[in-house]
Amino acid sequence: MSPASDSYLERAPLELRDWLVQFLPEPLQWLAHHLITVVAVLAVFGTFFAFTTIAERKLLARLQNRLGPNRSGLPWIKGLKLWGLTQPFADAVKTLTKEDIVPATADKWLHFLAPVIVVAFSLMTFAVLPFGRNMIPVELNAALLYFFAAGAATELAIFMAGWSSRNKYSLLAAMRALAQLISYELPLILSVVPIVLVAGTLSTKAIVLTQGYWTSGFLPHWFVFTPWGLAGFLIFIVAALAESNRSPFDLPEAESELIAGHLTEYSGFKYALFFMAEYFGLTALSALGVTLFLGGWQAPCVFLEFIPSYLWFMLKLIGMIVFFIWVRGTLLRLRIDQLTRLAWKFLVPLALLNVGNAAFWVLSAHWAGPLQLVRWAVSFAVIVIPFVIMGRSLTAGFAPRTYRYAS
Amino acid sequence: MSTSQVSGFNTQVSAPGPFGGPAGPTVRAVHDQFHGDLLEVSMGPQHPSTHGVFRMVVTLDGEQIVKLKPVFGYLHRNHEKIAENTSYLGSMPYTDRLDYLCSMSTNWAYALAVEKLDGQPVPDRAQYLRIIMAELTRLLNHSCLVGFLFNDLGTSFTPLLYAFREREKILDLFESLSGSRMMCNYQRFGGCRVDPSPEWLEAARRLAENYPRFLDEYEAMLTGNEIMLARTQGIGRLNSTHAINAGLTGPVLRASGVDYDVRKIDGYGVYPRFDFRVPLGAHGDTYDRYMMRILEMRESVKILSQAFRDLPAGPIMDPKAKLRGFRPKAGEAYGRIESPKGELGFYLISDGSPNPYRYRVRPPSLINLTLLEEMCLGHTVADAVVILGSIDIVLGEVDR
Amino acid sequence: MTTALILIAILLLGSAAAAMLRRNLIHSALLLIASWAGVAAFYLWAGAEFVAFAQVLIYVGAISMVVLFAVLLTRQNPVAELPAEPASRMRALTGITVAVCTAAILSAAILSSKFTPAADTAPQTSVKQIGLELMHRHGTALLIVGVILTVALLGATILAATDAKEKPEDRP
Amino acid sequence: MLGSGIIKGLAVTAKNFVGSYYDPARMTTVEYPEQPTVLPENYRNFPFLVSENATDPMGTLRCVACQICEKECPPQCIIIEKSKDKKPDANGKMQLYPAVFGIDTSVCMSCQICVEVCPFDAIKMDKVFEIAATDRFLDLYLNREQLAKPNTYYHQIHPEEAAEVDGRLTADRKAAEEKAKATAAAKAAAPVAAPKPADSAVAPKPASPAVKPQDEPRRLVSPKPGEGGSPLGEGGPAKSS
Repeated sequence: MSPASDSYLERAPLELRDWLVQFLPEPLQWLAHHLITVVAVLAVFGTFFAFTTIAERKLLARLQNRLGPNRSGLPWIKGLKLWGLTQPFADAVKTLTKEDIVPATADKWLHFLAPVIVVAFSLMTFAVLPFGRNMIPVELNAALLYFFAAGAATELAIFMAGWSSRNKYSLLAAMRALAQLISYELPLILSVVPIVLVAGTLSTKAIVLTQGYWTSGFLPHWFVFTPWGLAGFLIFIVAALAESNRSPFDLPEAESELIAGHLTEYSGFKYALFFMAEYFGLTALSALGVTLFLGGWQAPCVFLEFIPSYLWFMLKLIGMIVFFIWVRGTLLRLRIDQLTRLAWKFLVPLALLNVGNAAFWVLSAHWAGPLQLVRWAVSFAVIVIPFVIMGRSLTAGFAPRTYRYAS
Repeated sequence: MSTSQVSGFNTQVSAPGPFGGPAGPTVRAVHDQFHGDLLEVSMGPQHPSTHGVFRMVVTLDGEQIVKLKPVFGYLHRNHEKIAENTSYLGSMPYTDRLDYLCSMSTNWAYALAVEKLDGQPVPDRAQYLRIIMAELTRLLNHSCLVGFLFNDLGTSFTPLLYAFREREKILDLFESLSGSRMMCNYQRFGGCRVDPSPEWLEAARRLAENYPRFLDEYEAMLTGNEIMLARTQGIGRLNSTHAINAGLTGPVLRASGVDYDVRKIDGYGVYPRFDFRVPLGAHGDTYDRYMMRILEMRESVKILSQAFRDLPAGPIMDPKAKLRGFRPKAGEAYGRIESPKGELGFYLISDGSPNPYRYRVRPPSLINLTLLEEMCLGHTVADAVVILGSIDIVLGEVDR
Repeated sequence: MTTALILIAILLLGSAAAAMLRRNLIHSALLLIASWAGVAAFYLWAGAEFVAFAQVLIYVGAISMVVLFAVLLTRQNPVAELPAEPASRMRALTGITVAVCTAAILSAAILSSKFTPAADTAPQTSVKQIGLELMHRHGTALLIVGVILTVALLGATILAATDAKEKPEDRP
Repeated sequence: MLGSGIIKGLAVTAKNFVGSYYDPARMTTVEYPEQPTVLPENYRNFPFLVSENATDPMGTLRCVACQICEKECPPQCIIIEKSKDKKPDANGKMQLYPAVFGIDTSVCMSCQICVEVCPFDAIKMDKVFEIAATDRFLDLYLNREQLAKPNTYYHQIHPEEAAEVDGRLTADRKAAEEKAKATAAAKAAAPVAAPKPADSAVAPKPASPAVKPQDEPRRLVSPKPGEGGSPLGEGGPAKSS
C-alpha cells in the first residue's frame, strides 16, 4: 500500500525480534521466535493491565469528583509521589503477600483450578489479535472462532469458583454467571456475523485489511461507519460488557447484593488472578471490537499513517477502555431477569435483523449514484425502526412520573 | 477431595445440602415435587448493603424471596435506660447518636418533649433557627439516602459521592456552627446553643439557593435512566392500608399516598408560618419512595429560603431557661417532629427529679422496617437490598 | 506427533472414565467438559482447526452450561452419599453392557469401511472452502437444520415470553 | 427512546469529570497532611483546663474542683478529687484546687456539656485532633498536667470566645473588687486584709478549716468575711444535693 507501511518505526519491533533470534542455533530459532512473541504480548499487556487498574481508579475518581490514588511513589524515596502511578505495583506486592484462605468445606481442587483456568483462557484470546500491521501472534484461518472458543471457557471458571467455594453467595453468583453467559454469548457472536458476511473471512487480519481504505483520504472505511456496522458495534459493546462482567452487567460480582459473588471466598493471589483475568478479558474484547469495527491498526486519515500501526491500535484500545470505565462510573446494575430479557427479547432479534441488513448491504454493493442514498436509508431504517419498536416494548410501563401534592 | 471426605463434614444432624455439598447450618431441604430446595441465606449483620449491622434471614426459591425475617438489636446501646439515669441535659448528646445522620432534628424532638414537659417558651429566633437546622438536615439525610439507594442499585459509588459532596457542604456549616459535624448537640431546652453569625447565615442561604441545581443534575443523571426505572418501578409495593395499620410514617407512608406530615398536622415550632407542599405518591413502590425524597428536598429548599428571609433578631435562648440543675414539673409529655425518616417522638415522664422517670423514643426507622417482609415477598435478592435502602433506616435509631 | 496423540487420548478417555466414576455430579459434569475439550484437542491434532474451535465453542462454551444448569436445578438424591446398593450394581451392569455393545457396533463399522491411505500432508482446507461446501452440496441439509433450530429458538422465546400476569395493582 | 436516559447520565458524569479539574465546588477534596485543615472557631474536640499563668499552668488553674462537670458529664468520663488544702488563685483568693483531674478521652464524647455547666469558665474545648496513641488505656487518659493549658492558648484556638470570656471575667472581677472595697469601707474597722500573696510559694494554710467533703460549689462553702458574694462567674449556684 502506502510507503508508510514499511517505515522504520513500523518494522522496528519485528526487526528487533529477528535480530535477537539470529543469535541462536538454527533448530532453536523457531521456538525462540514464538517465545519472544509470547513474552512480548505478556509483558505489554501485563503492563497494560497494571495501568488499566490505576487508570480505572483515577478516572472513576474524577468522574466522582475525587482525586483517586495519588500517594504511592517509589520505595525508600520520601516525598516522591509520581501522581500515584506506582499504585498497581504496590497492590501487586500486597496481594502476593496476603494469606491465601481456602474455606474448610471448599472443594480444594476446583477452588484452586478456577483462577488458573480463568487467567489461562483469557490470555489465550490474545493469540489471534492483530496488534499492528505485521504483528499478529498466530495467523489463523478461523481466528474469530478461536477467539470466541477461548473466551467461552472463562465463565465456566467463574462457575467453578462459585460452586467450589461452598458459600451461598458464591453459588448464587455461579448460577448468575451461567445464565449470563448463555444469554450473551449469542448476541456477541451474532453481532460479529455481519462482519464475516461482508468481509468474507474469519481471519482477523483479513478483516482489518478490508477496512483499510479511505474516501478522499480522510473518511475511513471502517465498518462502524455503516448502518449495520454501527448497530453491530453497539450490540457488540453491550454484549462485551456482559461477557466481561462489567457494570451494568456485573451481576455475578454484584457487590451490593452478593457481597463479592464468586470472589467472596477468594483472597490474596487467587483473587488477584481473577481480577487480572477480568481485565484481560475486557482488554481482549475491546481489542476485538477495535479490530472488527474500528479499523484495527488503520489510521483514521491517510496523512496520519506515519504514526506506526501498533500505536493506532493501542490508541483505539485505550479509547474503548476509557469508554467502558465511563460507563461503569455512570450506570446501575440490571436484575438477572432483566438481563436475560434484554438479551433474548432485544439484542438477539436485533442482531439477527442486522445479519439480514448486512446481507442486503452486500447484495446492494453495486448500487451507485442516487441509489447509494437509498441503500443507506434502507439500511438505517431496517435497524432503527425495530430498535425503536422493540425498545418501546422493552420499557413498556416504565416512565418517569408526575406527583400530586397534598392540598 | 473425594465424596467420602465431603460427607465427613456432614454430621448426622444436618441433611446433605441441596447441591451435593455438605449442608450449612441454615440450608433446609423442602421436599416439594415441583420446586427445588429453598436456600436460606443470612444477609448480614456483615453485608455491604444492610446499612449497618442489620440482618435479614432470607429464604430463597432460586433468586426469589419466599420468606424474610429481619433480625436487629446488634447495635443496642441501652439508650432509654441510660437516659433515665442521666440528667435531662445529659441525654441531649445521646440523642445525637440515635439517628446519627440527622442529629439536629433528633435534638429538636427531644428538646420539644422537654419543653412541653416543663412548659418552656422558645424565642422566635430560636424557632426559626431550629427550622433552618431541621430542613438542612432533611436535605442532608435525603441526599445521602438517594445516594445509598443507588449504591444498592449497583452504581459504582458515583451518585453516592455526588450526594456526599453536597452533604459535606452542609456538614461544614454544622461544624462551624455547633463545633461538630455529625454530633451537633445544638438544641437546648428553651432555645439553641449558638447564635449563627451573619456570614454563616449568608453561606447557608447560598447553599440552599444552589441546592436545586444539584438536584437537577442528579435527576438528569438518574431519574430518567431506563435501568433505574426498570429496577424501581413496581418493586416493593406497599398499599396505604397496610402502611397505616403498621404505623409507618414519613416519606415511606406518603409514597403510598397517605397525606400525613407532622409538620402540617401538629404545626410544631413555627411551621404554620411557612408555605410548603407535601408530595404524595400513588403507587407506593421504590420509585415513589425515591421521588418523595427528591420532591421533599425541593420543598425543604423553599422552606429554607423563607426562613432566611424572615429570620427575626432577638435572643436565641429563653432567659429563664436553666442549664444546671434542671428539674421539670412532674408530669408526662410526648414531643414529636417530622424527622427526615418519619415521625420521631420522645415520650417523657417526670417525677420532678433531675432525671426522667420514663424515657421512650418512637424511632421511625424501626417502625418503618416492620413491613420489610411484606414489601420484599416475591421479589429477588437484588430487589430486597433496594427495598431496604428505600425505607431509609439508620441502625443507631432502630436498635437504640 | 504420536506422543501428542497418546497424551490426548489419555486425557480424553481418562476424563470420560472419571466422569462416569465420580459420585459428585458437578465433578462428573466438569470432567465431561474436559473430555469434550480433549475431543477438540484431537481435532486440532488432526489439523481440523475449524471443527476443533467449533467443538470448544459449542460444547465447552454452551452445552456445558446447559448441563451444569440442569445439574444445579435438579434436586439430587442423598443416595449419592450412600454405599452402592444391589440395584445400582444392576444399573452399572446394564450400562456396561450397553457400552460394550455400542463399542462393538462402532468398531465393526470402522473396521468394515475401506480406508484410503491418507496423504502425507493433510489437505489444506480453508474455512471458506468448508462454507462453500456446506452451502452448495449440503445446502438442503443445512437449511433443514437451520429451520429446526430456528423453530426451537422461537418456541423457547414464546415460552419465555408468556410472563405470569401481573397482579392488579393495589392502589392506595 | 431507549437509551436516552443512559446517554443523559453519561453526559452528567462527563460534566463532573471535566468540572473536577477546575471547579472547586465539584472537587472538594482537601489533601490532609499537606494541606492543613482549617478548623472553624467553634470546633470542639476534647476538654482542657484553662490556667491563668502561661509559664506555669499548674499554679493558677481556674478550676476550683467544684465537681459540677463531673456530675453533669453524660458518659461520666471526668474524675475529680478535691484538694485538702487551698491555694491562691489568679486573683489571689484562697481556693480549693483539683488534686486529681482526669478525663478519659476514650470515653469522652466531646459533647461540651462540661464547658456549658462550668460556672468558672475553667474547662474549655480543645481543637487538637491528631491524638493517636499506642496505649488505649494510659495514653488516652489525660491527667491534670496534660489537661492544663494557659489562657493564651485558649485565645489562640477560640479567639472570639476567649475574648468574650476574658471581658466578662475582668468585669466580674472589677465588680467584685469594688464591692469588696465598698464592704471594706463600710466595715472600715474590720481588720481584715485580703491576702495578696504575690509570692508563688505554696502557702499552705494549716489554720484553714477542714474542707467540707460535699461536692457543693466552692462559693457556698467558704464565704469569707472579707470578700463579697460571688467572686467569679455570674451563674447561679447549683442547687444539687
